[in-house]
Amino acid sequence: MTTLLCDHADEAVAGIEDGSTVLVGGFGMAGMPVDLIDALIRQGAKDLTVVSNNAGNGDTGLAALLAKGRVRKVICSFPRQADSWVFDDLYRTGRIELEVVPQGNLAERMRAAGAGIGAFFCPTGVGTLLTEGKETREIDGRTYVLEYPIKGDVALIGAHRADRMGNLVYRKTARNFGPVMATAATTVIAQVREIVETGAIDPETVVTPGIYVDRVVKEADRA
Amino acid sequence: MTTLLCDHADEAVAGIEDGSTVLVGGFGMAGMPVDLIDALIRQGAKDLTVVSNNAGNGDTGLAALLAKGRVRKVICSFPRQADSWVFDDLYRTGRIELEVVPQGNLAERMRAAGAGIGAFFCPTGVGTLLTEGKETREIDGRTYVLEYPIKGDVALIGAHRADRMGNLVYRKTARNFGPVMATAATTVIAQVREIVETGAIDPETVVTPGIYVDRVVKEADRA
Amino acid sequence: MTTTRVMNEQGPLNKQDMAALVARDIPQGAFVNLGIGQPTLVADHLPADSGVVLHTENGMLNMGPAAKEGEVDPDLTNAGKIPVTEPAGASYFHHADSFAMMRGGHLDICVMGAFQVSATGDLANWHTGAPDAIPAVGGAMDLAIGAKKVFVMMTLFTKTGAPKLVPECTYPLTGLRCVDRIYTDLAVFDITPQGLRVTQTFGTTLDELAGRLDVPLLAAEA
Amino acid sequence: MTTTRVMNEQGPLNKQDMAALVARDIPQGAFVNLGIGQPTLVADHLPADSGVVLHTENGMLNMGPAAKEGEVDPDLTNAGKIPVTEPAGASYFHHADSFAMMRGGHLDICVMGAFQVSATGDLANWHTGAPDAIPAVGGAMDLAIGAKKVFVMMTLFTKTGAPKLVPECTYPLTGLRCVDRIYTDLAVFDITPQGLRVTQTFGTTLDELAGRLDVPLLAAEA
Repeated sequence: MTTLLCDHADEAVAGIEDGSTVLVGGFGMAGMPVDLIDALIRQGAKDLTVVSNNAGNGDTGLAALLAKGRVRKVICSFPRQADSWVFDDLYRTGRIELEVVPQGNLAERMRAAGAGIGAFFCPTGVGTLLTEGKETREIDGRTYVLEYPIKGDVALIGAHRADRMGNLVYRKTARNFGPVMATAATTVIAQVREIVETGAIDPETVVTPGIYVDRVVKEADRA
Repeated sequence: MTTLLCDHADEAVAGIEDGSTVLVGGFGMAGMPVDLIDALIRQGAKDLTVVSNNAGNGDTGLAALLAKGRVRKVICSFPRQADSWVFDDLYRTGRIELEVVPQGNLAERMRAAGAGIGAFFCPTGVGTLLTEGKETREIDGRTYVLEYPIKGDVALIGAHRADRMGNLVYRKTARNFGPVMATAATTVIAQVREIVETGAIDPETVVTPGIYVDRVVKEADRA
Repeated sequence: MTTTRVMNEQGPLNKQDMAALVARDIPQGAFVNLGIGQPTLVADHLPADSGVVLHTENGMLNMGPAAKEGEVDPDLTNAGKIPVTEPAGASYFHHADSFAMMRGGHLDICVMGAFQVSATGDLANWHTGAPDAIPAVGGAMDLAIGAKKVFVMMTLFTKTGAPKLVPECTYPLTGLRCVDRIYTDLAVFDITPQGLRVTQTFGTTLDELAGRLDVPLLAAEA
Repeated sequence: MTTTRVMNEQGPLNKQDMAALVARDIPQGAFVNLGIGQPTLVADHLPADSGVVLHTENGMLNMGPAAKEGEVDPDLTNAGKIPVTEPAGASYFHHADSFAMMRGGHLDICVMGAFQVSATGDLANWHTGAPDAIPAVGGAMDLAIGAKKVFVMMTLFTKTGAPKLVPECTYPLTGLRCVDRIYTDLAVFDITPQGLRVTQTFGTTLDELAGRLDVPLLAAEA
């Protein structure tokens, strides 16, 4: 249905429920929906499952959400970083669950959720700890593991520009997980740097068509 | 490896072997690689399996390739059209094999080939003639059919513009199967309207990165 | 649902009336795929301010009306290969992305023609089953299982008077239990968990229909 | 394969020498992913006219060198989150497309570090197996099985002198039978159907290596 243009990030994240699975875009700071994460912290939803490439850095953003005890489980490819002390502490003290997923499987499992694929045979991680106990099958002489979709209740993504129909373009490697997560969640919320009139984005260059985008908010000016 | 810029379509299709599986882009005339099909007819490869949305129209292009008896089998979603008399006759007289695949499965099976997916559970066609005998599975209360990749030896695609590294952009709905087929074949041959200097295509707008494109030829001027 | 007001509610509807009826049931801002043939007429009946966004499976969202003379661009067609136009806010994508959008349940409604629909919503619209027919499915099976709601538009009876709304399809199936609503020249039917419900009739009655169809019918809810 | 000429072929190679050695084995025009850490040094040793195109899994082909001061763009980083630059002919794509490119076998070579490699090419480079370690894999498993050729760069022995080229990996695996060639400070090894072949040595000999490693070694082909 029609994309809602929100005046503030708090309006954009309204209604996210306790227990939701939240897909959070970004790779490092590129594409990270900082305003939306801060708004989610204010909004207060808890018992969340967060799906993102990393598990928070420093004390802000995702790390701050984790520090407030709102996250039950993290599904990510790379939680351990030089400045992931918030996650590290929660994990080591048994206060957060972790599912480590190879980065490409993380992307492909969300793509499957968005594309209506029930499951897929994937060659990544065969014979490793990360696929232990999963169904395997040999196809044309190669071994594959059966992987299932990861679907979000909500996706929080960062993009560069939106038009008033919610069509999105990204910028450089800040594109990363945004377009895939936008297909994989029931409610997709995008923070953008700029909202332009419909028609101002060349239809050939739209990366995420507005059909995938439920709410858009312009990011706050930074000092 | 480095994309080869060809002077003529005959050079572009050189070396296509008898028995090859050839993916042919286009939906109607939009995106149809007319010069490359004509060159393939001149080149002479036979016993081909052609994968395309349709099975030829009128007496030119794919229909002409079929009429010359070069095609053993067609894999497509929609062979029967008002002007598909060449295919119709070959089929009714048992001189060509046909595998009808739902249009989305055709695209997704080629996407799987290009993405290294061994097979996938797909909801399309469950309980119909087109999935008879295929493995099914219930996942989360829905029934899916296991579908396998369609890989090409060669893809012939039409695009709008290439740079000298083989990066491609398409135009409007002529994009259709081109980008997917480009990922799914060992040798990818693109006919374009224009070859521009590297750097002249905005990196944000590249649809098919040059890594997928082996040979490029500028299409012949039409009278 | 808005109350429909159709030109000749008195008698059997013609194609344009049926298209108008469907158009009035499409909510503001819905994302819709109109199948090839009769369903494309629905577009002509959508109000200019409907905000309805049309999807065409050959890779476009927010497809515009058919191209007029002088507007034809061979690179821009609908799924029926008819030249169309590009309004502001359109976007293009390749076939795998287009069908991912469909299969992934992102379209609100698709409207299709049919040879037969069963009382439980099985759809048959791709193959007559004739032994000499060349099978050709296009995107019909993908559409049938992909959209959140599947609307069928068809006459209720064949030219020879055989019902097209049947206990079980005898033609080869396009999809199982996928149809939500059937618009016909004589009535509109909702396929509900309770059964087949007649929500409107045109120049006929529930009793009359019950006599001509071999399927149990429920009356519209009060 | 071009003959390599490395600065100190006499002694153990340092990191830059190993990177130069790898760079010289990358064919003209190859599509290459350089793993985070030591493998990124390889880029500095590719000749300007190599035509080699670098892939970064966070969604870019034809990635340029690290950004210098004044060139930093927070929207443009490599997989190690280090700011990089955009040369002519670059392209961007999302994560699913990026890993489809990798998993689909479209990259010619990926170069990775390793904790251990087995004689049959099993790779262990993501997890030390320490019970208190927080597991983190990133794109390592995808890279290991995706590229046409996987090159490993590592020292041949740990700081405590334990061989990293082993009969069986004792660390958790990244991928099975995926490594094609191992560049170390003391020798280069090809993993072939016949076994582990030593193709070059630096300041050591095949016999010496055979005495320090618990894996059968084949001599370079004449």
